[in-house]
Amino acid sequence: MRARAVFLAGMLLLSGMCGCQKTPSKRLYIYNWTYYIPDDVVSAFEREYHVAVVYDMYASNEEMFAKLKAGGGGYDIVFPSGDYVSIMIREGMLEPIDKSKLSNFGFLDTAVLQKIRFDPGCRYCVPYMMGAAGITVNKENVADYERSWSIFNRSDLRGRLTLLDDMREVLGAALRTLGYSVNTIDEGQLRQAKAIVMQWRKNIVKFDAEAFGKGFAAGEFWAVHCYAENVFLELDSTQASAADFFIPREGGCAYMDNMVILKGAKNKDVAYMFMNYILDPSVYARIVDYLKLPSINTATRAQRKVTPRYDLTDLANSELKEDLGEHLERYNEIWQEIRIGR
Amino acid sequence: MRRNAGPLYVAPLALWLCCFFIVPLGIIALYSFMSKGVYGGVVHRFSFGGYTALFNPLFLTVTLTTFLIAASSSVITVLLALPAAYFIARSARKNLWLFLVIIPFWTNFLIRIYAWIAILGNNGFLNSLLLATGITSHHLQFLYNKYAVLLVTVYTYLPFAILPLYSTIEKFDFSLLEAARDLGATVSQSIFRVLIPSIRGGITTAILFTFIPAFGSYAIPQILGGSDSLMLGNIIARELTVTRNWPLASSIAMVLTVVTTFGVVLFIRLNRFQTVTTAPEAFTAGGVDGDEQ
Amino acid sequence: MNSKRGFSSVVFTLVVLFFYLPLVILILFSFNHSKTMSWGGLSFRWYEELFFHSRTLWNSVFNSVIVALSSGLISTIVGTLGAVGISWYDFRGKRMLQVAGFLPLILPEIIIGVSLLIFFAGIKLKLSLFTVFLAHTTFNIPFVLLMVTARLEEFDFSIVEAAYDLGAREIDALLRIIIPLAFPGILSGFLIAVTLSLEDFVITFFVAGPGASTLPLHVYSMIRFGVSPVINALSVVIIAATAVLALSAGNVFKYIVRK
Amino acid sequence: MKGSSIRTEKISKRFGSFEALHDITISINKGEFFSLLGPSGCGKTTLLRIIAGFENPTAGELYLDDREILALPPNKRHINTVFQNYALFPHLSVFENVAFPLRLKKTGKRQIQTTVEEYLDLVKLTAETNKLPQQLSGGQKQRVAIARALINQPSVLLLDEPLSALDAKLRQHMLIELDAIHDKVGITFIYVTHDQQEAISVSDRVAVFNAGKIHQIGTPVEIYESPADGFVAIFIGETNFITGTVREMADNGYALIDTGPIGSLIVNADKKVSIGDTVKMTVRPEKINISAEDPQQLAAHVNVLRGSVEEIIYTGFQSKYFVNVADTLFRVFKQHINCRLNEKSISWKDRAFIWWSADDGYMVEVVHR
Repeated sequence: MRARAVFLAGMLLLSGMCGCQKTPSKRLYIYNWTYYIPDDVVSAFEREYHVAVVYDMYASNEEMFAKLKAGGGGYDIVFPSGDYVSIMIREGMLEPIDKSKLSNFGFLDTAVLQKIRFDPGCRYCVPYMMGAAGITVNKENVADYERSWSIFNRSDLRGRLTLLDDMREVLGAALRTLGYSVNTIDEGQLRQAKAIVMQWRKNIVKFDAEAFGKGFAAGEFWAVHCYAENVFLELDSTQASAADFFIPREGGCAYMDNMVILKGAKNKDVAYMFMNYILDPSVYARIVDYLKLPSINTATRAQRKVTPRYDLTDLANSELKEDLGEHLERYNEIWQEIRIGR
Repeated sequence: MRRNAGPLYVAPLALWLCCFFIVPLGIIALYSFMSKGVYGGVVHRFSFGGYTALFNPLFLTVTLTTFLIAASSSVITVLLALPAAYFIARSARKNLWLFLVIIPFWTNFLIRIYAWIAILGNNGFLNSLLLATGITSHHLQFLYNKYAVLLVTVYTYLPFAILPLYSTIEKFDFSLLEAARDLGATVSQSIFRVLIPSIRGGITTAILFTFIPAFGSYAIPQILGGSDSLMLGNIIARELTVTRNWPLASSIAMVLTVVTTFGVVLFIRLNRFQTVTTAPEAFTAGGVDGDEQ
Repeated sequence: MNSKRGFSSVVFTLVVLFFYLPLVILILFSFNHSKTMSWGGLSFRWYEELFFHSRTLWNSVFNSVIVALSSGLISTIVGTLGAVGISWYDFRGKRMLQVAGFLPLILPEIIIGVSLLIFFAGIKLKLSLFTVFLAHTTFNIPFVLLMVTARLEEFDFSIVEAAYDLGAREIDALLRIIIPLAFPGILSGFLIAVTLSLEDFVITFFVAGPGASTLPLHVYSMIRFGVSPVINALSVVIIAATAVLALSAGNVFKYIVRK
Repeated sequence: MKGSSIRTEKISKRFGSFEALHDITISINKGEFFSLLGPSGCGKTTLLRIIAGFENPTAGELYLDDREILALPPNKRHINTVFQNYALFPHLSVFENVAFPLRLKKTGKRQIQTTVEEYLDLVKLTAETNKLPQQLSGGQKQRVAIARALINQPSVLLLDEPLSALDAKLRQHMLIELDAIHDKVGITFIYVTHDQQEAISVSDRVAVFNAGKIHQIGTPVEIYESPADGFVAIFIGETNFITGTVREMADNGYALIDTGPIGSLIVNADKKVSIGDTVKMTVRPEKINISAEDPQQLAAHVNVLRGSVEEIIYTGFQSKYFVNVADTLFRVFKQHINCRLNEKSISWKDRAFIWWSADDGYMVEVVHR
């Protein structure tokens, strides 16, 4: 009896401890890529606007899309890449953006905005970040290397390489190696790309879109196909100086990630406040400095203190992903074959 | 006469299971015969696509891998669990040992997986140990392959094998072993011909408790596996949450369900057959014949 | 006999080492100053971070506790009543119900997760902490059913008949006889349900909605994307809490074992 | 009389295709100690459960003091049961077990205390008040069950094989106490047992059951001394059966039976027979005399047979002889009384004479020609 009382008391204590946090009345539900906004930016927003932000993370567009489609709604803001913006528009999942509520929208680089083909004129999206996946190499373990996708052909690095578990990124890299478009639907080109990936697959440990940063930090992996920020956030300063990130010269998939408001969002006003806050040059500067990514906010470029790991000009050979509609199924099939190893 | 309160008692249970177990399973069964939408999900058009895709050699490969990993891990688990359970059952301090076995498993399952990353990782405990003792000169890779998956699967399900084995061994009448020895059996004969057959039920349970979860494993191969250890669970999750091919995910799930259920039924049948054939003739007629009492 | 004891004690020792080695390593590294797994000196920084800078983590603990207690409670009620009905009464469809109550125990949990996810999507129920609760209750019920049935089977139905005979109404029999009798089974069913619920990852992974992260989900995301070994410190706290609970709840445990 | 009468009217019970009870009509008097006796599976427990309210009959009526009570649930009938396995509540102390019915009725604390003590005193259990059932011996559990069943002051007490779990000595003892309790409380007892000793030693009347039917209802003496049929005869104690044809009807109610190799026997014609009928007659072993020498000077209507002793079993208070008469084995029980000093002792394989009075033989089955 006594022991049971202790048990229950412990439970109550625990729940009491957590339950006593005061929660502001306004809430904002955000579903974002992992480590895409520094925690202090979110908490500064919460303090400034008296809002409680609920923040969940995903590792790929597909994961996000599947979760939303499976009833994981309830989010206000999501950060899809361009190809998924057009899918989500087509599926009627997005709320049109009222730019009059975004006084900071004008800071966005018009040259970048003009490249947007997935939602011309940004009727449904607010561009957040532009960049590309690349390769981070551990210079201590890999002395000399070419800044090219061909690093995945090196059998001397077998078991120390990872590719993203993301079919568009990986097939895109292979397609660019061959000089084709990352949005190709040509069967022959895709077959050639598959052959290249199968070649790479022999040398890699796994397809990984989640733990490559940790693995790299642990010295497990020596060259990883990655988003730079995910890796470098795992490293301490000495490790970071021994790591080199590059976008392979052949180019690959570039991405444009965007903030969108989901249809039926309950906290639209707060969502606009948040998006406008993010577009604020000084806030945006903190974000790009933290991520060391290029800025698409013109006013920020002068304010930022850290040089980015690469510039928008480095994306010259890269292409923005586009929605492929029903042809995506072919990519899925090829990807399935690659994953299982046939 | 009292009215039968049975339906009243089981109504909440029946309702709950129906809503959240039977119907969802039914939906999966239904979806497995439909087709995929362009952006995933399901469109209500009949198709065998989910099943024909399964006969793709790709899936056969994965199914085979899954089966091999699950089967070998359950065999290893039971082989380890048998002597351990025997030791506990024969010890004077059973409760202490049981406690010792159970406690680590009250910590979170994922944290235990994580702990293995800390051991097997590149800069992990094992590598440091090997380097420090000079056994190897460079970091060895232990993670991200099927052996890592196997090891942690065994680690995770070992207690689930020890506990049922312990409870059957504990009920075993050990004087039978002495009787067998008395009748001329060697130690190993008495163990394999008397002890093992008597604790068959426990062994069955132990195998089921390890094989089934291992067969449907998701988290362990996801975290510790490499490209050689993709399992059915990962494929389902992938088809469901990435490719959004619901009919395919459903048909794999159906196959998993049918195979598991069939396996369990078969196992239980075999076991029951054994107990029936060894059951004593319990039935004796009442003494109505007026003979000596 | 002796050689067998010797062999089994060696295996048992190895098994215990196997069980505890990972935990010892975690405890060790939780005091490591360095961010990586190489030793960088003694430090409590990860504990500091855990207790003072991990709001989302504690939020997930809170979610876990809420789900565990509520699903434990509901599954215990539903499972106990069901067990009484199944062990002591006859009715149409009893066999089917028994099978349906047993099946979730043997099916891989990913099946339950997948089917519930598709089901919730089908009935347009938004994923949330509530769907997690529904899912947890579903997989907990069979365990409670099993524990309580096992307990009830030790008794003869005549005990309940005796209660009716002595003037008890159905409710009297339930409250005064059946529940007190089955209590050890009910309690262990409840404890198992709470434990399983706190522990579950796979099913929760499929059915959790926004802001409904439970501790295992949070740990999973920490393993995948975590930037700090706070997870080590968290593990140690969990291990310590478990040990304390286990030791102080030793009586409860004995009570369950004895039943 | 505090008790009530119980009457069953053509009660039948089917479980699927199995007929457990067939047209049972019994009338039990107020205050009577009535036994239902029969082998296991004969339906006696089913009848008891119908009376208690745990089962519904397929057909028939049940009256308690001329009131139809089949529609009443068990807790509404003034009938309580002592279960075969006692059915004590394992989580409640002896006191609480006995107090249970009173607690349900929300009886006052003081009242409960005194009433429970009174009933515990009745069953001589005042020393065990605070023990749990598992701490009690079989006999003590039995007493708790009885006290608990009686505390509601039922008008009928049903006892379902209450002594079957006790050892032989204790059973004797409890039987005597049951009888004493019955005398003290004065209510109707319906006692189910498969043990004929128990049934005939305490009952006012006994109903002998087999295969769902009643074979005989009567006082213990009636069913033992004049069994209605072969089943009753053999179920109530050991017996010898001899089959033969009626050869002639003697005067004053005797018949002469031709039994083939054994010869002619004279028997009490307690059933209506005529010449040529086939008759199965019975005579109990203890009613047969045995001696090594030809008995002289016998009264009229005595059958004397000659055979050889095949087997002798010494059981202490008597010896059992198995005597072969023309290939029919007779059981003969004989007390060891040394008052006939000059009697020659009988041993194995000896030739011996057996004889019995025609009044000790009964016809149990008659097949009319």
